[in-house]
Formats: sequence, C-alpha cells, structure tokens
Amino acid sequence: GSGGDGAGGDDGLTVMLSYKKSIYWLPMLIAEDQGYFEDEGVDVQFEETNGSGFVTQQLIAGNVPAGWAGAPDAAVAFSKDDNLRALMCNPPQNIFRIVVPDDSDIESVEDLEGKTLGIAEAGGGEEPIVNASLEAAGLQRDADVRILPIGDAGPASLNAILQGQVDAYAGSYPDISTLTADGRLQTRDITPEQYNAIPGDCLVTTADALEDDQVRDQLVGMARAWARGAVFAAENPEAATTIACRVVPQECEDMDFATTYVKDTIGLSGVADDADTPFGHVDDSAWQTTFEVLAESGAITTDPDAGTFAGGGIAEQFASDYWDFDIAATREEARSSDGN
Amino acid sequence: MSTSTAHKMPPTRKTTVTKAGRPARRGPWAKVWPPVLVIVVFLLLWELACRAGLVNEIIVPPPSDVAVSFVSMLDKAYFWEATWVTMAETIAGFLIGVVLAWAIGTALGMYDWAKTAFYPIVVGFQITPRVALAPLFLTWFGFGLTSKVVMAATICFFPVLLNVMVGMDTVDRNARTLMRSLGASRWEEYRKLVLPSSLPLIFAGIKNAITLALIGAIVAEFVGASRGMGVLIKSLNFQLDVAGGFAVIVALMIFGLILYWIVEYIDSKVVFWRSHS
Amino acid sequence: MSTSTAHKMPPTRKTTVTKAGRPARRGPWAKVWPPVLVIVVFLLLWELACRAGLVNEIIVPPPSDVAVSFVSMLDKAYFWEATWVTMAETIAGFLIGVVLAWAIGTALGMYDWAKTAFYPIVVGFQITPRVALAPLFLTWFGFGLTSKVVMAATICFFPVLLNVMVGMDTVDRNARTLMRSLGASRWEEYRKLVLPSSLPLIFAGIKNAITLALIGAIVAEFVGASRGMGVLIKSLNFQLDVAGGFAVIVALMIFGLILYWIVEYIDSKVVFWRSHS
Amino acid sequence: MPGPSPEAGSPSSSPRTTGTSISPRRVRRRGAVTVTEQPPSVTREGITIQSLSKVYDTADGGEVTALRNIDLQIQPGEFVSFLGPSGCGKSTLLHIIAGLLPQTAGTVDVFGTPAAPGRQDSAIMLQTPVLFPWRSVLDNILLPVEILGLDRTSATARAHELLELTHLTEFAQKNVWELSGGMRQRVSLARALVTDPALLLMDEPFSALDEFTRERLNIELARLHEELGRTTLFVTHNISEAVFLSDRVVCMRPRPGEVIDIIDVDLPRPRGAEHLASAAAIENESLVREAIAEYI
Amino acid sequence: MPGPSPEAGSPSSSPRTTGTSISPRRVRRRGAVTVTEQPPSVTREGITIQSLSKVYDTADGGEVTALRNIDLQIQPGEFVSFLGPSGCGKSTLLHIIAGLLPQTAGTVDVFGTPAAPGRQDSAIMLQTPVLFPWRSVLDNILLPVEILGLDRTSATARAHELLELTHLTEFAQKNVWELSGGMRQRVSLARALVTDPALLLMDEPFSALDEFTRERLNIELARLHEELGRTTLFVTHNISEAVFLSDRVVCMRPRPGEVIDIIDVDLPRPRGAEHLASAAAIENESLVREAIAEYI
Ligand SMILES: Nc1ncnc2c1ncn2[C@@H]1O[C@H](COP(=O)(O)OP(=O)(O)OP(=O)(O)O)[C@@H](O)[C@H]1O
Ligand SMILES: Nc1ncnc2c1ncn2[C@@H]1O[C@H](COP(=O)(O)OP(=O)(O)OP(=O)(O)O)[C@@H](O)[C@H]1O
Ligand SMILES: [Mg+2]
Ligand SMILES: [Mg+2]
Repeated sequence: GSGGDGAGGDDGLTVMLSYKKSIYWLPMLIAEDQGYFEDEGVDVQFEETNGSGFVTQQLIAGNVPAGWAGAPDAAVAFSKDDNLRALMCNPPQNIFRIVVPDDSDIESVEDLEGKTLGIAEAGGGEEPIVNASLEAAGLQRDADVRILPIGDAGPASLNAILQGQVDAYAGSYPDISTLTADGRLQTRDITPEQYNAIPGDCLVTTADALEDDQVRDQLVGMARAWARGAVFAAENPEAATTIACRVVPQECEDMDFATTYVKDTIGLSGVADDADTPFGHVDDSAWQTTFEVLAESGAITTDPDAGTFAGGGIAEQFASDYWDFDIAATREEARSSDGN
Repeated sequence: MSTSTAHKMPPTRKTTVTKAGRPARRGPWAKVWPPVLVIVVFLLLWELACRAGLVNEIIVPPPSDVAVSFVSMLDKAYFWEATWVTMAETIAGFLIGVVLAWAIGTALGMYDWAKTAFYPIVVGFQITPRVALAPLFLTWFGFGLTSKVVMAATICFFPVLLNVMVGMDTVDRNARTLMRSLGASRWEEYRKLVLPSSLPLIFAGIKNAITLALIGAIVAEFVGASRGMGVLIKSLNFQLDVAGGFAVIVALMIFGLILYWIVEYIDSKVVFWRSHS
Repeated sequence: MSTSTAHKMPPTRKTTVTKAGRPARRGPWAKVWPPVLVIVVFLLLWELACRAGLVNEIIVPPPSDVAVSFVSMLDKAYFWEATWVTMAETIAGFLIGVVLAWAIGTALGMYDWAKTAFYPIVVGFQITPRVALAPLFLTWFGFGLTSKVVMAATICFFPVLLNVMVGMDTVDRNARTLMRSLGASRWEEYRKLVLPSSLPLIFAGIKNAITLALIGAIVAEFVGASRGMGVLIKSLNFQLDVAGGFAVIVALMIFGLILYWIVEYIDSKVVFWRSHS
Repeated sequence: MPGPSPEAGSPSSSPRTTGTSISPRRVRRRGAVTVTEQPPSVTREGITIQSLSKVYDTADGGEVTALRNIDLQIQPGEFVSFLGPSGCGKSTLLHIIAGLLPQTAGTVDVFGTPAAPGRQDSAIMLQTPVLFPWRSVLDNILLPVEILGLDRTSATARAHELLELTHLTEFAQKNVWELSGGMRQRVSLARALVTDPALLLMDEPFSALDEFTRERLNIELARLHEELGRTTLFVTHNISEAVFLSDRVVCMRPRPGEVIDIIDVDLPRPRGAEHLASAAAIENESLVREAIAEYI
Repeated sequence: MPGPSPEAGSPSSSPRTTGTSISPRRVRRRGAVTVTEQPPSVTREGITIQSLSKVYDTADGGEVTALRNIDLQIQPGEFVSFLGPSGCGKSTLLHIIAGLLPQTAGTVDVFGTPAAPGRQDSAIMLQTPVLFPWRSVLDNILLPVEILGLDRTSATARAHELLELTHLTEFAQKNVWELSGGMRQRVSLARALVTDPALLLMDEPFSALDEFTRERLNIELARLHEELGRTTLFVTHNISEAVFLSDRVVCMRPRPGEVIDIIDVDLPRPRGAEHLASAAAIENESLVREAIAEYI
C-alpha cells in the first residue's frame, strides 16, 4: 500500500517526519507524552523517515497530507510543485552550522581558501548553506575549498577534525553538540550571520489539503499540541529531558550529551525568549533568504515565489489559529511536572 | 633412524593414512576450541593495542569496554526491541528472498525461453543499487518493517538464484538421460534428480543469503528507519558511544552467526551424501 | 488427425527430439530479441501507467523523461567523472575481493585446521554490517576512493569464498583418488583437478561478486563520498530531479550489465566442458 | 498417449517360433534389411529401423559418423544382441531407439510409434550405472515405479525379488557409495527390470560381473525372457552370452558403424544351463566370431 | 624418498623362471601365505601382505568386513590376477596396496616400504575410468607425466605409441565426452601405462572391451610384461584372460573377502596368441573355475 492517504477524517492524520523520533523533535515527544494530541482531539500518526527528500516526494505525489521537511528541501520541492505550502517550522532558526576548532586561525568563511571543509553528507541540508557561504565569500567550491563529506557526528568525523584531515566542519547543531560533548573538541562558529534566519524543519502541506476543513482542523490541532510541547520544554528543561529519555532511551546513554542536546533544542525553538511570537513562526524575509541561497547554490533553477509558499497570510492565519491556547497554564503544568 | 629399520617395523603397526585427507573425529570440542583460541588471541592483541595507545580510542574501543557495554545493554528493553525488529526483518526478508529466488531460478533454469527473456532483467535488477530505489520502496511498501524486509529479500535474492541456476547446469548428464528415458516430467526430473543433486549449491546460495539478508536489513535501517539495530548503532555512534556501537555490532555478529549455523546445520543434515557424490 | 494416420507417416520424416532438451542454435538474434521484447513491453506499460496517472511522476518518472535526462546527461562532464569514479571503485574492489576470497577460500577448503580455526571468524566478519564499520573504514582508508574500494571488496568477498569452498567439496571422489594415486601434491591436485572442476561454481560466485561490488561501491558513496554515481543520485534526488536520478540508475544498470556480461562471457569460454561434465 | 498396450510384446504375438524352428537356418545377410515373412503393415508391432544414420558434430568442428544406413526389423518378443568392437555405435543405436538421441537421418518405429523417450512400456539400462546417492539401493530400484506412478506396494515386493535375483538382498537399505562396481551394475539391472517393460534395452549389463554371476544371471534372463516374452535389445562384448540369450545376433563394425552380419541362433528354447557350453552353442559362437573377425 | 629404484622390478630380478619351469607345478594352497624359496629378508623386494583386514563402517552404523586376514607374497616382476565374485574385495585390496585406503589391520609392504599413495614407480587403473573433461584425450594420458614432472617430449611420443596400441590415434585431440565407454577405458589404460611404472595395479581394465580388442590387448600386455618385467596386479572377471596373462591367479570369495585358492599357471613364457585357447590354457582355466565354483 501507499504511505496512506490519511487525509484526515476518521482515519486520523498521517504526518511524515524527515528524521527518526529523537530529541530533535522534543516538542512533539512531550506533546505525545503529556497527551496534548488527544487533548486537541487529533489522531495523528507520525511516519518516521530518513530524509526530507522522502517527505517532499510523498507530498508532491499526494500520498500524505502533511509532513515535516527541512526548509531547503521544502523550498526545492516548492520549485517543482507550487501547490505546496509551508505553515510553521521546528525550529524556526537555522540548524546548520559551520564551525572550526577553537584554536584554528580561521576566522571567517573567507579564510577557508585553500583549506578542506568537512560536511556531514553530500546532498545534505548543510550543503546549500555551505555553497552560498562560499559563493558570498568569493570562493569556488573544489577549486578554492575542498569539500569532503565525512559523515554526521560520530567517531569518523570527530577523528577527522581532531587529526586535522578537515579544517572546518559543517553540520547540524546536534552534530556539533555531540562532537563537543566530551570536551576533546572545542569549536567556534563561523556561520555567516545572514543565514541564521533559514528555518529548520517545516510543516509542509498542500493548498488542496488546506481547502479541506477537516484536514486543516487536524493540522491546527497538531500544531497547537506541538506548540504546547515547546512551551512545556522551554519552561522545564529537566522534566523535558526526563520525558525525552523515557521515549528515546537510546539517546540518553550519555546524560551529558542528552542534556546538551535538549538545551540546544530548546534554545533554537525561540520560545523562552519571546512568548509573543508564535512558536514556529518564520518571517517572509527568512524564506526569501532561503530561496536565494538555494538559487545561488544551483539547487533551484526556476524563480519560485516565496510569498506563495509561506506567506500570503496562510501561515499568519494558521499561526493565529494554533497559538491561542492558555500559555500560562501550560507553563504552570510544566513547572509542576517532574517528567514522570 | 636409518631407513633400514624404518622398513622393518613390527607387523602389528597400522598405517594412519586418513580417508580423503579428512581428520579423524575428535569429538565436538575439536571443532570449538581452535576458533575460540583464535578469537581470544585476536581480542588480547586488540586490548593490548588499545592499552598501548596504538589504536585510536575514538575509533576502536578496547574489547573490555565493549564487553562492559555489551553486558549493560542486555538489561535494556530498547536493545531487545531493536534486536527483535532487525531479526524479524532479516528472517522475513531471507525467507521471502530465498523462496522467490528458488522459484524463479528454477523456472529460468528449466525453461530456456524464460532464461533468454528474463535473465537479463533479473541481472539488471540485481545490478541496480537498492539503496537508490529507497523512495520507491517507501512508496510501495510503507515506512515500517515491510520496506526493510523487501530490501533484505532483494539483496539475498540473487546469490540464491544464481546458485540454483548453476546447480541445475551441473547435473550429471547420464542421470538426466536416465530420467528422460523413464519419461519423467520436468517437474519429476526436478524433484527427484535436479533438486537433490543441486542441493549443495543451493545451500551455498542460502548461506550467502542469510548473511546478505542481515546486511540488507541493516543497510535499509541505516538509510531510513526508526527502529532496529542499525538505528541503534547510528544513534550510539552519534553520541560518540563507540563502545556501545561496537557492543551492538558484536550482538549482531552473534545473532548472525546463530542464524548461519542453523542453516549450516540443516545443510549438513539434508545433504548427507555430500562427501560421497 | 486420427492416430492410425499419425503412425503411418512417410519414412523420410525425421524426429525432431532435441539433445538434452536444448533448443537448436538459431543465430545470435534468438538470444537478443526476447529480452529486448520483454524490456520494451515493460517500458511501454510503465510509460502508460505514468501517462494514465497511475504512478506519480515525482516518485517514478515516465521512461520517456528518463530517456531525455539520460541523453542530455551523456554530454555532461560530471556524469562521466562520476561514472569513472564508481567504475574504478567497483572494478578495483571486485578484483581485490575476488582474489582474496579465492585465495582464502582455497586455503580454508584445503586445510581442515584452517577451516576449523578461521571459518567462524570469516563468517562473523561477513555477518558484520560493513555500513556499521564505515567509520572504521573511513579512518583507516581515508575519505577518498580507497574506503569505497574496501567496502566493495569486502561485500563481494564472501559469495566467492563460499562458492570456492563448496566447489572444493563437490569434486568427484574417484578423481581425487586418482590424483592421490599419482602422488599429486595438494597444490597440483588443486591446480589440475579441484580448480577446473569447481570453476562453474567459482564463476557463479564471481558473477555474484561483480553485482555486489557495484552495490557496495554505491552504498559506500551513499554513506560518505564526494564523488561518484551514488553522490550524483543523491544530489539529483535532493533537487527532486527524479528523472535525472533514474537516468543515473539506468546508466548504472547498463555499466553493471556490461561488467556482468564480460564475466559471463569469460565463464562460457573458460568452462567449455560445462554441459558435458 | 495413444501408445500400444503393454501386451504388445506378450508371448502370444511373439515370433519366437522362428528361433525355435527345427530346421537350422543360417542365412547370412550382409548389411541388408532383414526381410520378414510378415507384410509391412504388421511392422507396427515390432521395432522398425530404416536407413538410420547418426553423425555427431565434434567439438573441433568435424563430424563423426557413428551409424550409417542401418536397416533392421525386430519382431515383438524377440531377443536381439548387438556385438561389435568398441566405438562401433552400439550405445548410440540403443539411445536412438530409446528416443534419447535424435538421429541424423532415417526412421525408427517402436511398437508403431516413432522412437520417443519415456515410454511406459520400455526401459533402458545405460552402460554406466547411474545411481542417486541420496537414495538407498531399494529406492534407486523403485525410481521408475515412482515416476510411472505404479503401485508401490506390489513394486516393492517385486524389487525385493529382484534384489534376491541379483544377490543384493542384504544391501536393500545401504547407500550406493557402499557398493562395489559390480553391485552397482546389478542395482541398475534391477531398476531396469522392476517395471516389467515390454521392451528392454540393455547396454553391457553384465560387463562388471564375474563369470559365475554372469552365467547365473544369463540363465535367469533367458528364463524371464521365455516367461514374459519381452522384446529385448542387448549390447554385449561376450559372444557366448550373446549366443546363449539371443534369437539373433547383430554384428557391427566401426567407423562408420554398420551392420555387417545378422546371425540367427539355432539353439532351442527354453534355454538352460545345459545350453551354455553345448556343442550347438559353441558352433554358433564360432559363426559369430568368424563374422566379426572378418572385419577386424 | 628412500624408495627403491625403478629397476626394482627389472627383468633381472624377475622370478618369471618359476612360471617357465618345465615341470608343471600345480601346488594348491588354501588361504595360506605363499611360501617362497627366498628367505624372508628378501621379501622387501616384492609386495608382502600380512594378516590384512579391512572393515568398512557403514552409514547405518554397522560394519562390513571387505577383507579378512589376507596373507600374500608377490615377487617382483610377477603377474598376479585376482578373481572372485562381485563384492569380494578385489578393488578394496588394490586400493589398499596402492595406499589409497587405510587397512583395518595387518601390513602391506610394497618394494620394502609400507603402502603409500603417490609412488613414482607404481600406477593404478581404477575400475571406473576417471577422465577430466577439460583435458583432451592426449592430455588426459599425459596427466601422470605432468604430476611426476617427467620429460614431456619423450612422454608424448610414448603416449602416441599407447594411443596406437589402444587404437585411439585419431582421437588424441578429441574431448573425452566424445568417446564411447570402451574408448574411455582404453584412455585410462594408456594413462596407467604412460609412466612405465614398475608396479601396475589394474582393476578390470578390459571389462568394457569386445573380445577381439581384449585379446589383442591381452597379447600386447603379455608382451610388454615380458619385455619390461613389471610387477602387475590385475583384477578381472575373465578366467581365460587371467590364465593367459598371469603367473598366479588368486581366487577370492566374498563376505568376508578371503583368499580361497592360489593357482600357479603353467603356461610357458613368452606367451602369444597361440596360448590363448591352447589345451594347457583351457586346462588351467578349468582348474581356476573349479576352485571358484567350489565356493559358490
Ligand atoms: N565405502 C564403503 N563403505 C562401506 N562398504 C563398502 C565401501 N566400499 C566397498 N564396500 C563393501 O566392501 C565389499 C568389497 O567391495 P569391493 O569394491 O572391494 O568389491 P570388488 O571385489 O571390487 O567387487 P566388483 O567386482 O563388483 O567390483 C563390498 O561388499 C562392498 O559393499
Ligand atoms: N557426444 C559425442 N560426440 C562426438 N562423438 C561421439 C559422441 N558420442 C559418441 N561418439 C562417437 O560415436 C562412436 C560410437 O560411440 P558409441 O558410444 O555408440 O560406441 P559403442 O559401440 O557403444 O562403444 P563401446 O563398446 O566402447 O561402448 C564413437 O566413435 C564415439 O567416438
Ligand atoms: Mg557403448
Ligand atoms: Mg571392484
């Protein structure tokens, strides 16, 4: 059978995740654990995959009504099918970083000339940002800077950085937290400022699906529960960690790692700093940047309209629909929780 | 000793030439201790290399650390869940792959037109990297176990198919003539002659298959899965818990070896005439 | 027609029973058109399914699109570079894997103590998912071609090893007795009897190996590489250029088939006595 | 299959009378068709071989003429031996009659239908005994029974009789690799006999047996033949055996394989041990020896 | 290897004189060691078999006594035939002497050393001709030459002689699957002869050959034997062949395999066609037949 055409209704809602269940999806883990989805009356089935490409393909094919996909992949998908719509992002900030060892004399992307830059994965989400950064610094990929995929966080990549096989490393924030967790490696972030706005994973659906009120209601409910989870986590990281470690115990073999991971995830969610902006909200300008970056790196050859994809009031309306719950009550709930 | 005395040994002596160079049976332990010894020596050297700092600990943890991780993992529910998932994928994929390969291989080997028409397609399919077709599999077989089972099945399919076909090719010609003279149908010829006489080869294919099925399942989990030992290895590696990752690999080896020896045992029981053909 | 007339056919008629059920030779085309026909029908159905909207284009593009992408790709330097890289990895890995497997398989099959001591270790190594060891490989063999070559070599190693060993097991006993009576050394017995008589099996292993080497190289590229067809597929997939991705897969199939048929051709020339054993 | 009924070779239609006719006939016909008294339409009942040739393509691109222009008419119930030097095409001829090899030219009719493999009413015993190592001796003998779908219980009884006949009773449950060369040949013989075929094709069935066993089996075979009237084609290198068993002995010469002579044996039937070294037998033997020697 | 020199079996040391002694000796010794005139220390020169037994473990857990308590002394240069019903252990005995099977009890000394496979000075011709399909007929014959590392040029000349002897000249370059059963056996014979071994072990070498070819090869073999004085152990089922070729005929009986009689053949040497059906030969044959028949 197909991925399920769970277009809402009694069958519940099928939503794809671009990555396995992990601390990365902390708000979702908490919403699930605390029963927020049931509170919202949504019956949501998360399908875990291993890459945003899977999600966008299935979306375009119409096999699923919605899914979370990395912003670059989502934007590329939109350039192929302008029926797609982005509603919110988790986290709403750039998750990809370019870092160098603390003691390196590289200060900026410009200094990478003649050096080797390790990336997590060829064709991975960090590549457009790397490409755009090099372009902006006037460097040519391969000619001026050697790009070497060395894998995401793990022994091989850590060793390659420590041994100096690569001079810098581009990956997602969990990669960086892992590599620095045990103190053997200290890093310095050299990601150009202008890319911070590029969002992480975004909830993508189709214009058609949004027309269907039942589906839209389900999506709103899901988003509300998700946002409540984000608020909960920001309010009580300890309880959030406990919950996460109950759901994904294999990520808590090393509690230092888990704690850092949770902390970074909460930090990027932006909820703690600013309760007025709805969780997951992304500015039009951020999307503009995303599309520019992708166009520069050659992943997008057409000239899609960022406004149609994520602007035009759709996302605004969606945000106001889900960011209407009692935030204070959720915070209170979080404070009194010990996670068990 | 001089040659002359060597030639005049007492008549009660027995020559000790062994049959076809095979060693005499020395009980089950004779088969167990040599590999155990080799493994122990290997582990000792590894441990020493780690202690002496010859091996980078980030990459290869000392066996003692792996052992500790392994033991502590045996308590964890998620470990057993992952094991269950991966083994289910492997065994299901293995069974499906072997049965399909057997059926299709037999058909191709039996009917020349089928071989001419479909063999290139089978080879083409085998050549196509399954990893690249993952999106297809996902669409057709969903996100759960099924797509991993399919991956495992497709990767263990071809070695069995090939050995089934070669097995049919190497059947004794005189025996075929005999069966034809008896008016055996293709099916009877297959069942009573071709199948038994190609069993040693088919089992070689099947033994290949069980190892490849496990590899296929793990690769599929690496490429996209949320559960299973592949995922566990990845996430432990991601946490730089290298010893933990190795512990899962050790577990994988153990389970894989168990599956392999089961197949090998069945082989030795079924093909009892092997050394006498 | 009545049976009585059927029995009274003119005496010039010839019976048309074919030898051992093999069809008469009908020129090289008889081997070419059936698979071509099957492929054409398959492509037509696929195209129709796409046109009729039964299959979504973003998951499976119509063959016509793939063909267009394929043709336009032939002009691109990056395509040929990727092809070169992947083929180099595949062939190098294949050769290394086959030679090692042959040598080790022969040693294990020839010396019982070696088999007892090392076979479990070889199986254990085969069972270990190479993908999980990728970090090791990357560290030991670098991020360039070598680690992919090693991956390809290790994955095509086992099927050859197994078939080499089974081949040695299935040598005719009388022939072994003959060689022993002539006082042939193990090596002579191997070269003059065991090797030729197990060649059909070894070639089956080698044919497996060439397909697995390609798969191994692609998987290795998927896990971490900067060049090669696996990388190309990935980056085309990232751009959701599905037809382009399929075009690379088609190219992979074609190159893989060429390698496969080369091995098959060598097999048919070397083992000329196959159907007469 | 519209083949003839198994009774086609039953004693009633047997022309054995020819062999047992009192006046000794010693017509020597050189390389010619055996003209029989019966009109051609009746040939459907026996085996008719007309202008049969067999040319093998050799691996080096050449050709080997294994049989040239063989004409032969064998009556139902007749026992015919084929004698000739090694390589003269005896096995080839038997294979063609059994439908196991295609001829290059000519026709072969067996009981009225063109030669074809897998006739229910015939059995061939090949020159090398092919036994399946995964079957016990008894199960090897029962193989044809399984394939023809005959009743296993009665066949097993028959198989045990044959095991006794071939002195293999105690080996019924043994594995075939535990047998000596001659034992294997006897198992192969028992397998050929187990289905009681109307046409029996035997390629040197007793070559690996000692003289005494051979004699005993010869006598048994003669008895069985006289009881059951099977048409039997029998390749042998042993002239006394050929004479003792046969109604006619076909002498062949090699390269190309041709029939040089057909000797009618004038030993009375039923034949027993007393005919084995009888003067008549020895006289016949020397006739055969003469016929062959002429061409060597 | 401190084995005996190839001349160990040369005519000079041959006791053939025993066979050619004018007074016919017909000493019948039942199942006993052949006592020779030579003192025991000289037995190192020939083949000495003492209390040899062979028990096979059968697959069903039982045992089969293939040979029991065999004692035999064979002089260098002697030609000894082994006769006996199928399954009496002739092949087993030959395998043990060739060192290809371990005995269960007793000793076998060949030219002074315990039986062992791969002696340069001996060759065995197995009961089933094992030919390698990837080698041409000629290359099959040359196989022992390659393995013993002998000079290939002179060996090729010898192989061609043997091809002529076995009437296979035109088949030198053919593939083995293009040969008839008898041809394969002859190739196997040529292969055994190509290295000019001092000890020749032959297991039913002529069973698939017609009487004329067999006779011709018998005569050739006798001639070669008389010229070269090889020690020859020869298994056959053909009594006249055994008598014609041998200095002694060892008669065996089965289950358990035992020597029941050893017949000294009193035909003069050199032997030729004239001895084939001579009165003396026939007399000897009936002696052998008698000896065997007693136990059947
Ligand atoms: N591998 C074996 N396992 C068990 N029994 C065996 C084995 N090989 C031979 N035998 C038994 O040993 C006995 C002697 O066998 P052998 O082959 O020596 O006989 P033979 O005299 O050569 O007979 P033939 O004339 O039929 O070739 C037979 O009863 C046979 O069943
Ligand atoms: N497959 C083949 N290819 C080529 N030539 C063949 C083939 N089979 C047999 N021959 C040739 O055909 C001739 C007849 O062979 P066949 O086996 O019929 O002889 P035969 O009379 O049975 O001899 P034998 O008494 O030795 O068994 C021989 O010269 C042989 O070389
Ligand atoms: Mg023949
Ligand atoms: Mg024997």
